[in-house]
Amino acid sequence: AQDKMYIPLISKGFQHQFWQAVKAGADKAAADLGVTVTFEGPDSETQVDRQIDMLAAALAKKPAALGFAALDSQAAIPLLQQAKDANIPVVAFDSGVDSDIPVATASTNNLAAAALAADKMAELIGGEGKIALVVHDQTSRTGVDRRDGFVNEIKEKYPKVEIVAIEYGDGDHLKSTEITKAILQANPDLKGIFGSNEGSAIGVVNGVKEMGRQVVIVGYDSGAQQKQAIRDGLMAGAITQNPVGIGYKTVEAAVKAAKGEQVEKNIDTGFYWYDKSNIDAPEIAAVLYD
Amino acid sequence: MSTVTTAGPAAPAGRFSGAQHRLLAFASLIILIVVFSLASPNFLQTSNIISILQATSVNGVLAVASTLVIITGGIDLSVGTLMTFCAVCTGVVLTFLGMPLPFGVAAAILAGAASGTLSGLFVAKLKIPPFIATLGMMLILKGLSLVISGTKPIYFNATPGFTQISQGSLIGAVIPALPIPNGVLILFLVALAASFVLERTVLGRFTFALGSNEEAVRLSGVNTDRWKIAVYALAGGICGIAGLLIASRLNSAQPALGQGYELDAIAAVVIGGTSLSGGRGTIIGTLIGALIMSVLANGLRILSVAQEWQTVVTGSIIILAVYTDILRRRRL
Amino acid sequence: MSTVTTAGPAAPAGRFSGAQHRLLAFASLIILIVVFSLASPNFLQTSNIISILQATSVNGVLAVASTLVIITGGIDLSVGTLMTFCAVCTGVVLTFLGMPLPFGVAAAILAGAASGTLSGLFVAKLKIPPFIATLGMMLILKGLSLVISGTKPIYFNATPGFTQISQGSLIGAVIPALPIPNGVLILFLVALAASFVLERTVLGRFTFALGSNEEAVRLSGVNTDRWKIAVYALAGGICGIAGLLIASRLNSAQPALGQGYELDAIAAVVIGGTSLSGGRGTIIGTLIGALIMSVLANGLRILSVAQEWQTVVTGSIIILAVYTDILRRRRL
Amino acid sequence: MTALVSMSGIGKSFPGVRALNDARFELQAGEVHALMGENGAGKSTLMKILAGIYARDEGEILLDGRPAEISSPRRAQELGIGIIHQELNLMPHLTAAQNIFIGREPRKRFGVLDEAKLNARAADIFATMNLKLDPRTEVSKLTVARQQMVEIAKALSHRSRVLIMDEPTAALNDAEINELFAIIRRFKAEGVGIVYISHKMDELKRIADRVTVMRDGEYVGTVPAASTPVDRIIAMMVGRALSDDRPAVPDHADSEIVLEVSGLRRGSEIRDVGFFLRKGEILGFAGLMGAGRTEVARAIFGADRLDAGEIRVHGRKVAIRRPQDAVRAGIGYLSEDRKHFGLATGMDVRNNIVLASLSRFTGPGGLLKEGAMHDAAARYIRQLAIKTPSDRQEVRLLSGGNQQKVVIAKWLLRDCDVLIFDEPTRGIDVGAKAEIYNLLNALAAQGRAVIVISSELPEILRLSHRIAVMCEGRLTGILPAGASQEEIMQLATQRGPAPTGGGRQPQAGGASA
Ligand SMILES: Nc1ncnc2c1ncn2[C@@H]1O[C@H](COP(=O)(O)OP(=O)(O)OP(=O)(O)O)[C@@H](O)[C@H]1O
Ligand SMILES: Nc1ncnc2c1ncn2[C@@H]1O[C@H](COP(=O)(O)OP(=O)(O)OP(=O)(O)O)[C@@H](O)[C@H]1O
Ligand SMILES: [Mg+2]
Ligand SMILES: [Mg+2]
Repeated sequence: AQDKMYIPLISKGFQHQFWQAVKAGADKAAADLGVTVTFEGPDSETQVDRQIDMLAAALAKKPAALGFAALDSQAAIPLLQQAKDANIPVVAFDSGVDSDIPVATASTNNLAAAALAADKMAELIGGEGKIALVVHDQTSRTGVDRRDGFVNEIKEKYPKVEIVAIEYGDGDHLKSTEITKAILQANPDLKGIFGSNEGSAIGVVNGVKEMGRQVVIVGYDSGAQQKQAIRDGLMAGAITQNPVGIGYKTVEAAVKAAKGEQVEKNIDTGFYWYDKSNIDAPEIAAVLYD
Repeated sequence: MSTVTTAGPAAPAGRFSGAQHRLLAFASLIILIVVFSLASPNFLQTSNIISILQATSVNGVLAVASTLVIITGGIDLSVGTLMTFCAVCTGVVLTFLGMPLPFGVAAAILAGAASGTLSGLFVAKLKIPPFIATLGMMLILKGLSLVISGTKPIYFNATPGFTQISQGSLIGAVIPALPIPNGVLILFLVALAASFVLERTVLGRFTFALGSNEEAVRLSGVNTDRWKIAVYALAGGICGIAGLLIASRLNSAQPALGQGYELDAIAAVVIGGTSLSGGRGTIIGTLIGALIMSVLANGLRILSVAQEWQTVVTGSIIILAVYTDILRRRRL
Repeated sequence: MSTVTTAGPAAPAGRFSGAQHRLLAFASLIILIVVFSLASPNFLQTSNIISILQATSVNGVLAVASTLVIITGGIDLSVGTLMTFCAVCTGVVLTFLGMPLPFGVAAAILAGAASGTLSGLFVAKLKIPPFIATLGMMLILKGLSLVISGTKPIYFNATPGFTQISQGSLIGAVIPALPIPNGVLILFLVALAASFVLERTVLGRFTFALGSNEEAVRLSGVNTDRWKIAVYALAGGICGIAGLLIASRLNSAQPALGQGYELDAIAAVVIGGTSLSGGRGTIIGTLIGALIMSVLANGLRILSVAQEWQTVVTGSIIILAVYTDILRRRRL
Repeated sequence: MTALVSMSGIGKSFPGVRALNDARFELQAGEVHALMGENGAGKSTLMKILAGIYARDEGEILLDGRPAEISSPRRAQELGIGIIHQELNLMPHLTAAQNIFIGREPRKRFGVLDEAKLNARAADIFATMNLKLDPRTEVSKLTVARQQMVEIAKALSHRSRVLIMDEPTAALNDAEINELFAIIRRFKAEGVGIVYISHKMDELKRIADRVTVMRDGEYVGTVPAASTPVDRIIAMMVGRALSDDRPAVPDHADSEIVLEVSGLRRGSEIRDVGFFLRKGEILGFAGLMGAGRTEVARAIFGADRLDAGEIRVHGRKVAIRRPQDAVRAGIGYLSEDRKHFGLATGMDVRNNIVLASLSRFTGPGGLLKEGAMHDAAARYIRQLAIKTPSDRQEVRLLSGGNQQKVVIAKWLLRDCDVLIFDEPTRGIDVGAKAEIYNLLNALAAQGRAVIVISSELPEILRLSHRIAVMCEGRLTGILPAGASQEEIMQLATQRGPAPTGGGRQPQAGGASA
């Protein structure tokens, strides 16, 4: 089966639904373009060295091209250099790789996306009041960007909005639930909570539900439960990137590059705000996953 | 005759000491509660107390399961991922196969018991150290959960009332002033059952005996393997209940969850005064240990201590709690 | 006197059995390698073998540290986060304070030894069970790493040549055909030193004695506490070296890394034939155990086994490897 | 009549050891058959085979003339074979009653335990043994002696047809031994066959009908107990006659005082104990089980903390908080409980012998001198005739008596001025005993000061230059050599004011039996 073009994708994660959606997109592209794709990522976005080992193993398989979402670009440089020397084109995805080695980057701007979430939050709570963040990771790129994008936007544009708590729940639904409940307990006058990925957002929804409180919830990513929460009005709305698109475009670009064709350097797969009003609009529905 | 009379106190002494360090565990729990109450007006409120209890339910049930295994002198690292595995099994039965609720409950408990039996076989028959046998099982179950669920959460929307298992409140229905969630109720029922088994039944007797001196039990002509397997199976079944609780709480089986939960459970057990070298332990102690853990987590969050410091404090408190427990026992 | 005549063979038997299950551990390693080589042409290639060795270096060093502690009858759950803590300390010294490389190296090893000493004190003086003492330390160190680093990775770009510690190749410089990375070299040096200490020095002898019967050692007039603390300190220092390796490999100190690595280390140790109940173990066995782990991980990836199945297989192999080891020893 | 048990041609090998070779043994119903032999002769192994703990390599076992396969301890129980093990096999965290009936607990429905009945039954058994012990006491809180009694109670509770007793009296005092013998006679009358293993020669005449002697795992012969002189049996055991001459007691009046303790106090176990010990002197410590002799020894050695008391070595006051302080001051202690306090059983003979002296074998850089260690070990293996394939054999694989010798070797090598031997000959065969007696005398002659704690009066009388007697934690008197047994027993039972408090009262009281 070696005649079939082989393209491994080394992702930042595996179990979280966001990454599963990326995988889905990649698999679809693989089917459409008749190539073999494998998708791997460490259990947690902290395990930089595990990702390096995965990258090394992937290179050992002499792939036609390589998709890579770096947990830490610095750490990956030597191996990426190896890939370059072996003429294996690298396509960066998600938050990309800060290096000139990748021939293309199918990324979305977490900072800008989180900033949009902040704008919506501020708008929904009427431009003033206490809010809190339940973030999925304290150190990983995605976690940090989504947090900082949100926090900075609030700081710059909405002086009357006060961020009273930023907690980290590992994207663990249960942990995020408990965190949310504690935050609500500590802040009786809290107006809104931002959950920075599916697990966090669902945790926030659960927590608010269990405490029987009324607060504005802004989520991130999609997933059946989050979509349901928006339909039910529990969640005001959420940011979604286009994970499926990221996966698809990454493979697409990788195949082109492998064939030596021209690929556009920056493929922005974009991000969208969705709520009750537009959740079923085709262009939104297309980028949501269950 | 002097002996028997003087023995009177001596015999209870065994239980007495137990009672005492249970009291002590209480002490450190109370200290924590007092500290947090003084530090924040929001801490000591019915709503929060209920949140704490509810936050205890899953870890508490897992800790009860761990207690049984630890008293035999073993350890179970697979409780966390086994819980998830059982949740997924319930998902398959209720959502994929669309069977009625009772089947889902049975599925979780049976899956747990089966996996526990397997661990037990590894430990008892193949003589694999519990640490390794259950470490292996932890990974196997983690993988299988992802395989079975297709690495996607399984939702229970098709089964109305599933969320009631942990979130409804039978007590609240009777005494509106006391809206204790069923999850907490279940935890206490499980604990009650477990300590009955430990203190009053043959299985419990052997659980202690195995942890105290397995060779002696074997030389007494007892089929130690069978009993050991039974203990692991029982523990597994209890993990199944934990699986139901968490699935019901999240109204979904999250296949990626679970790893790391085993350490919280073990910490609760040891803080509760159960000896990791086996032969000694109580369920009530474990409950207190689990409460200490969740009071700590909740309190630190309410005081909005920076997360990295929360970790530091938690680590320190675990060591401190166990140390005070040791001190107390040495006094006796 | 028949006994004494038969004594001849028996005497070696002690060492012999050791040699044998080292051989056996080799066997399962070789089997794995053969299987993977047959399954994929990409497996048995210099570049891949080197990346396997490279991947072994960190876990290998951690496993060596764990071996020492486990032989005393203890266990160390803090090796993973301690490694990270040491890496962060190096980062502080080299990047924040801009000191020259040697200071960074010293910082890592000293930080490790210090933390190890603390664990040792908890275990020896406060009599806290190693499992709990090191569980607490695991959390404390995890939190401190985040605090010190400001929850951000610390990069070593300011220290040219830092990456050489693990990625450079002294051997390759001499024998271009054999570009073994320094990280691997360091692993073997550490292992060599550790097994020398274990087999030939008084510290090693007491490491085994403590694991065999601590009370008897104490009643022989030995200062058991001091020796035990020494072992934990040594293990900590070795974790410091692991910290250097991983930092150099990633050219950065990743503060959130580390938790979970202790389990891989312990698995390697036990697969290598070291007894979790203490008193018996070898470093060479541990090395093989670590190799088995990374060959397995690498091989499964090379075969593009779905990730969820990789977990399942890994779990099963861990159990299997330990079981074959047990079988072999029973034969003797 | 057909024998109850008849074992013939039994062979058993362990790695490096041929434990049994064509061993033979026959037991009639209603007889007490003593099994004698030196340490390592194979007595325990042979009986463990009969009790289904080891599988024999060759040979056959007949029960009531019919071949029997005794595959497991359980099977043995079903066949009515009960055994009291040489090494204690109890569950320390469980109570006495729970230990006795483990696996046979009286139950209500659904596996629910009937604790009341359990304790009642245990109480009954204790009553038949005239043993004053609360069935609800946790075993870990009992002395070695009382634990031994629990083991015996456990074996009795089985109502076996064949009852094997492997050195049941090793840890017992005379009162308790008398009780045990009374029980044995009762069983005998009921037609139970009893195998009795002991190293105490005097017990043969008192209880045994026949004696079978083993040597180096082989059958030597079976003789009637009553009509065979003890020397003959000993000769059969060791293959030579033993001279048993008691050396004259030297006069130490003007030799230096090496050890002086005063005002020793520890809870209710040690109450104001004080004595001195001269260079070259052997001070015997007599007393009933639980008298507190071990406590005194452990306290002087720093194994347990003291409430009060002063210890002087060579006239200098020394602060002993931990054993290493004692060892540094030149005091060595040989524990009565070798399994838990004496040996690193997982390590080999060599390393156990050098354990207390490692610093002496440590070169620069902490490097160990294995060669020197081997020589030292080999020397003592020869000197004490320790039966082991080599100095690399794991100690746990040695016979009980040989393990004891290893511990002695450890302290001889440590070369202390003051040596405290707690039950030094517990489980040691006559031949070895004589060697150890000579050894102790030699040590004293070399100018060492020796304390010997023993529950065997003959031993005390034979060895001691002076005899200290304890009762309930008090030193009730110190007698000169040649004191009579009566004088000693009189002091040993001389009660003071009733002891107050203390978790260990039950035992202290029990000792009054
Ligand atoms: N499990 C074992 N493994 C190896 N060797 C053993 C084992 N058990 C006993 N032996 C050896 O078999 C021989 C007989 O041991 P056994 O315990 O039967 O002697 P014994 O007659 O009971 O001596 P003692 O009077 O000291 O108890 C000894 O040389 C002993 O070292
Ligand atoms: N090794 C020990 N550790 C703790 N306590 C002990 C130990 N040995 C004995 N004791 C306790 O000390 C008290 C005195 O018993 P001890 O054994 O010292 O009497 P003894 O005179 O030495 O009799 P023997 O030495 O024959 O058993 C008993 O109540 C017993 O419970
Ligand atoms: Mg014996
Ligand atoms: Mg004693």
